[in-house]
Amino acid sequence: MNNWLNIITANAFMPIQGTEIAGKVDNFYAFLLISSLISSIILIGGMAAFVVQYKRKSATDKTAYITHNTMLEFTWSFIPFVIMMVIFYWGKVIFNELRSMPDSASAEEIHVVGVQWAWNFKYKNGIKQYTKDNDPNKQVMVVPLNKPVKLVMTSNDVIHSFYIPGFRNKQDVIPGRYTSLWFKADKPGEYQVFCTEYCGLQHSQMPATIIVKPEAEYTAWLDSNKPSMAASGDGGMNEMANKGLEIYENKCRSCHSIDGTKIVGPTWKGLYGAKREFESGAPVDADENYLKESILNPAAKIVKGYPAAMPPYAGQLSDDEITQLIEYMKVVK
Amino acid sequence: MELAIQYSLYIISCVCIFVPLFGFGIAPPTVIGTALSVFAGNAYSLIAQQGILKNFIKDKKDSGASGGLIPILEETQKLIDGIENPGTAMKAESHSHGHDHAEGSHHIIPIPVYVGVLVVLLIGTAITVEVAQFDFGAMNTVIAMLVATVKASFVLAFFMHLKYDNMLNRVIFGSGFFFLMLLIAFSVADIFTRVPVLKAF
Amino acid sequence: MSTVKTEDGHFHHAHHFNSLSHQYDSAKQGVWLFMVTEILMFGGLFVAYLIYKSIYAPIFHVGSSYLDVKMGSINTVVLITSSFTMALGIYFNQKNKPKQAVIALALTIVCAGIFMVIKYFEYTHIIHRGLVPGKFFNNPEFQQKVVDFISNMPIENLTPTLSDTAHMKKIAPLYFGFYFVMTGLHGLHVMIGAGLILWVLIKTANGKFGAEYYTPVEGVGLFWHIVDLIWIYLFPLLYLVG
Amino acid sequence: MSQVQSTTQTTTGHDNYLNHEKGLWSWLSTVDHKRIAIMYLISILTFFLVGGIFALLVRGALFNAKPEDKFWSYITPDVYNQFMSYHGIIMVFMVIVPGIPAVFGNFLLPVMLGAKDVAFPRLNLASYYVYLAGAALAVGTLFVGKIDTGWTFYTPYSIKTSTSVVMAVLAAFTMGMASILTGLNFIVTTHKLRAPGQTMNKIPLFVWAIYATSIIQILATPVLGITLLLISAERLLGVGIFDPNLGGDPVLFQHFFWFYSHPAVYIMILPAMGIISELISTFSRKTIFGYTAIAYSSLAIAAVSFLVWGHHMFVSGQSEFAGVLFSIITMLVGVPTAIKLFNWISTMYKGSVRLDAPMLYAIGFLFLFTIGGLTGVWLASTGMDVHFHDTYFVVAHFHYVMVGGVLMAFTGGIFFWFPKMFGKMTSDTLGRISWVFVFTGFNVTFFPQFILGAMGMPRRYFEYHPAYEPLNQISTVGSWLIGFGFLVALVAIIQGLVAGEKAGANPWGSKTLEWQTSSPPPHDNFPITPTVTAGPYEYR
Repeated sequence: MNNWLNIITANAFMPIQGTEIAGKVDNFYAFLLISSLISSIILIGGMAAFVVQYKRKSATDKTAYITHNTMLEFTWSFIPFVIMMVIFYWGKVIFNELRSMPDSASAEEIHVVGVQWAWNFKYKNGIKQYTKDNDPNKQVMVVPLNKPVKLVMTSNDVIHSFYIPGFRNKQDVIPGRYTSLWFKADKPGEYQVFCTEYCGLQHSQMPATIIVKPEAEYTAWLDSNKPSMAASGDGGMNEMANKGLEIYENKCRSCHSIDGTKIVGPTWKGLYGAKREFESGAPVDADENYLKESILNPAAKIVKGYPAAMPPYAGQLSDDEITQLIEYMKVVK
Repeated sequence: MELAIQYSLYIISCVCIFVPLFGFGIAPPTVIGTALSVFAGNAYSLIAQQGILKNFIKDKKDSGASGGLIPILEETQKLIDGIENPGTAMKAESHSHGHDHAEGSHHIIPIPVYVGVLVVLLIGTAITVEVAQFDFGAMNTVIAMLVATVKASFVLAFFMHLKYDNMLNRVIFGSGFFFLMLLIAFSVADIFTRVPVLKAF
Repeated sequence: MSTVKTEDGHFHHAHHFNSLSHQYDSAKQGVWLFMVTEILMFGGLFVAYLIYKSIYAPIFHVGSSYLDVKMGSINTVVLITSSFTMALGIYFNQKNKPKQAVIALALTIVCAGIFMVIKYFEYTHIIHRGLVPGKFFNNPEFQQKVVDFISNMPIENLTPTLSDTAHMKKIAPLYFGFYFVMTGLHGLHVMIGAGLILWVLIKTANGKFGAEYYTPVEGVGLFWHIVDLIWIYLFPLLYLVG
Repeated sequence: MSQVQSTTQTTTGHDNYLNHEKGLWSWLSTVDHKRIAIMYLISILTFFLVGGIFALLVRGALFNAKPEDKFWSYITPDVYNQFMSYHGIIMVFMVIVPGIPAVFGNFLLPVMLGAKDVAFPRLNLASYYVYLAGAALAVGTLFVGKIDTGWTFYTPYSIKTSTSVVMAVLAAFTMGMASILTGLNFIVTTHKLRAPGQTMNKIPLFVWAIYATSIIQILATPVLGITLLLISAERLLGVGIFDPNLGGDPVLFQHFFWFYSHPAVYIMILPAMGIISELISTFSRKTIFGYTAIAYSSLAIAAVSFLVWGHHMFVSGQSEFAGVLFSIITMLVGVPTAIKLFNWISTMYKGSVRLDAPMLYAIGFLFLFTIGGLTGVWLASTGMDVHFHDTYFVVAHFHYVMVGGVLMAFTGGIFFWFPKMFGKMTSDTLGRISWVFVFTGFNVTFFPQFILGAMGMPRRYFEYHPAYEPLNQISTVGSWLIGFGFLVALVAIIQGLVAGEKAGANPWGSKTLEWQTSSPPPHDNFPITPTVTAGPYEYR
């Protein structure tokens, strides 16, 4: 039981640390462990001491008549209060870090779909099912080392929860909605994934593995496992972008170019991630939210130097189609 | 009364703690206003319930001091007594079972008052229906809810005799609405910070 | 509370109370506490309504246009009147006039009956048009109207959820989910209330109550007024606002 | 000086509530709060036995990691999920929530206040039968379709599963109704039926605790009621309020559910705290330290408990803002809880402590509740909870509070008030033996689960990673010790009923009002209505 000694190194019983944040969580855990130990020694020790020292000696023992002591009571309300505020703040800092998503330009984005009872991982280049030892129950997610990975998660049926003990991170996966989770693994290796929201019969049989590989190996893996269908597309375009291209051909082509020329609306070349300036209002970076808004409701922000000519596509394009369009915009460079 | 105050004091102190927290999203004047009124109410109940002022006057008088502020303070105390009087019967009664206390006023409201309330309610209904024909945008909901609240308070005050009932029953009923507000406030604090909300259409 | 009227026409309070008015006060406090639970129970529904209405307002707007405001208004008037007659029922009991009290209580039950009959016609009308919650919903016209309404909305007010036509069509029945649950639960309360009023009516007719002791009438009255109170909020929310 | 002077000597022979009337019907139709309490005691002990058997089966199934190694092949994942759900539903809705208020509250509240009965005796009996009806519905699902949602009924799983969820939620609804009626009764009794001189700051702390509990019951249970009704409506009609397929939001369900179920945690623990206040004061023969602080911290806990429910949902997809908001308010609950712990321990300072079986249970409570409370702070902190949420750490934490807290207090309470209830003493030796087994067994069972949670083992797992096997086996062995301990306690109770020696009016030398009447109390509790002149803990 090596674990017992780890109390000193402050990660007693915790799984291996796969990320930098995991280390921070473990430091916090150590603080909680030690402060709780001290508190329980005070409380339980005090109790034990009084039980022994003031044992009843005769049936007619006289006891002290102490009703209260305001100063003492104030002290032991105030000190726990301060400690708890510290714990709250420390926890909040870690929580914010766990939940503040990396910007999508630098992060690797992987879609996760929970179903009863398996995890499906979808990569941008079309890899859908990757399993270990050809066992359909052993889903594997391969991620790059030292690069932020953002998981966009949803469920097809009931609530699941995506839990990676090694990364100290967890997020419920909810049907009808997208939730997200991110991590930046800093040690290569295999990490276990659990479902932690009760989801029925085989709740406990939803294992998956995350394999962290150095970036070069990761890219090689991506290439070697790319479905053949995506290879027939042009260049490095992914499957979703291919669908986006179709929509572009049908609906957008007449006003937006992809080679930098100005037609009616701005070109899409290099659009994604670029800074946009408007007729009114502060400039923003062209990210997913801006693009989606501009498709659904173009009048909200009019790019400087262009007419407000575009009709709203609200009600004409589904969420999926908009995502595909945006994926396509990302590859038009 | 004693109990009602104690109960509300503890809720109030909790409110004092969470109002500033929750106030990130609400306009600062609301927060300050609520906090001030809570403190004022708190101070008032302390003075009225624990007789701080009364004791103070008594102390001063015992020590022979008169003049100065004392007459003004005495006037204030009389005013407070006047407000607190409806509660005193109950306060005494909650201490003991005695037969001699006036328990529960069987206040009988005359029929004309009931008829008046009925007329008010019918008019209120007519107003709600009429107003709904016009389009005030989001204000429609607000107007409808305001009229409904006026109607409801008439029903509460007269049909349900709450106007003549003791303080405790009013606090009990008020607490129902208070905790409903908490349910709304905190559910909304979550949902409106993650789902886009429609402000008008 | 086992209060009984003895041979000589006096009322006796239960053994653990000191006096009739002590018992009356306690009973009333109990009823008020119960009213709090009623408020909170319906309150849960109102919270859900508020939240969904602020997210999917068009559904609620179009949905309310499918209800008959006339029937709703008549029902409101009927229920308010019944509240009035209930208050009279208590008044006559306080005044020791059992005959008038019985008439007032009977009128209340009649009003409850009218309310339920109108409700029945409303329900059948709506159900015939296929405007039923979720599983059984069958009215494409309503779904189309919701979508049309959204496409006529000013662009700057749209949210991504609303722009998703297929999604909005799918969730359009939500309004009728709320309509049936809220009015259904309320209707259940009306029926329970009518039953309770019948009970106190019979007791009044048998001379079990008088100016000294009429606690059950008062309690049932409070319950009935709460039913009225909830309807006062339900009516504009479901029929008028949107 | 006791609370009242001289009412004991007027004990009238053998006439007490047990032999006041005879025959089964006189029990079933009784409106005497004491008899209703005894009937509740019998039903709750029965359900506790059933729930305990399910717990042992669940633990037994977890002895081995892989399904092929499980020693009893009858337990498949399907059956395991049902057992887990029944353990939760029975223990929460049928044992711990009604437990202390319905048994000890019913028996003692009027006596401690010096009243003849609760305010609405017939309503009290009705609420017992409503409870029984709800329990019958819940047990009925065992024979009609079973239930496998866990006690939380989370949507959309509870909408999709093929088990008889409607019946189960109606059962919980019915039992909630009983709980409302009991709470209502207690509030009015506390307000209106106090004996002359018994002011609000002279009532025993147990009454304060029950009073605070009743407030929560009144305010929180209706929201659970409507939530459960909406689940049935969802299943029968598909109204779509909680079903994401029809536009609903499952997270809103969690909000509604925890608006009740978090305060419900305090419905469970507050009365237990009340019992502990009585036990510690009596067995230290010393005035309770900080009466006002303990009394008002009960109310403070009750009020704040309504503002913290979102800490069950830090990773559920609620917004980050809401998570942080709920976290900081949750920390505030820790303060009144800490106040209580400190006050109980200081009560023993310079006292005269005697470790009879009830006091041993109280000491056990303090020990286990300290651990449960401190780990609660860990879980209230957002950053830590992301790792611990829905792992065995949570399981261990709430068992430390619910079993280590509530059931220890409940058992201690039974040994303490047994002489008052039945006029006979239980065997102290048997009581102590049972404590040793329950206490050690408890720690053996649940302490390893903290470690399992830290290692990342998720809860509600039938099949788990082999690395967790040794600790799970320790845990299972511990569960047998607890089971044995409670059996010994049951033997002690039966032995006391059959062959216990006769108890005097006040065998423990306590000062509260219930000990000033004879044991068992007469039908009307006191021969003459007592006049209270002093506080409840005047040991001088």
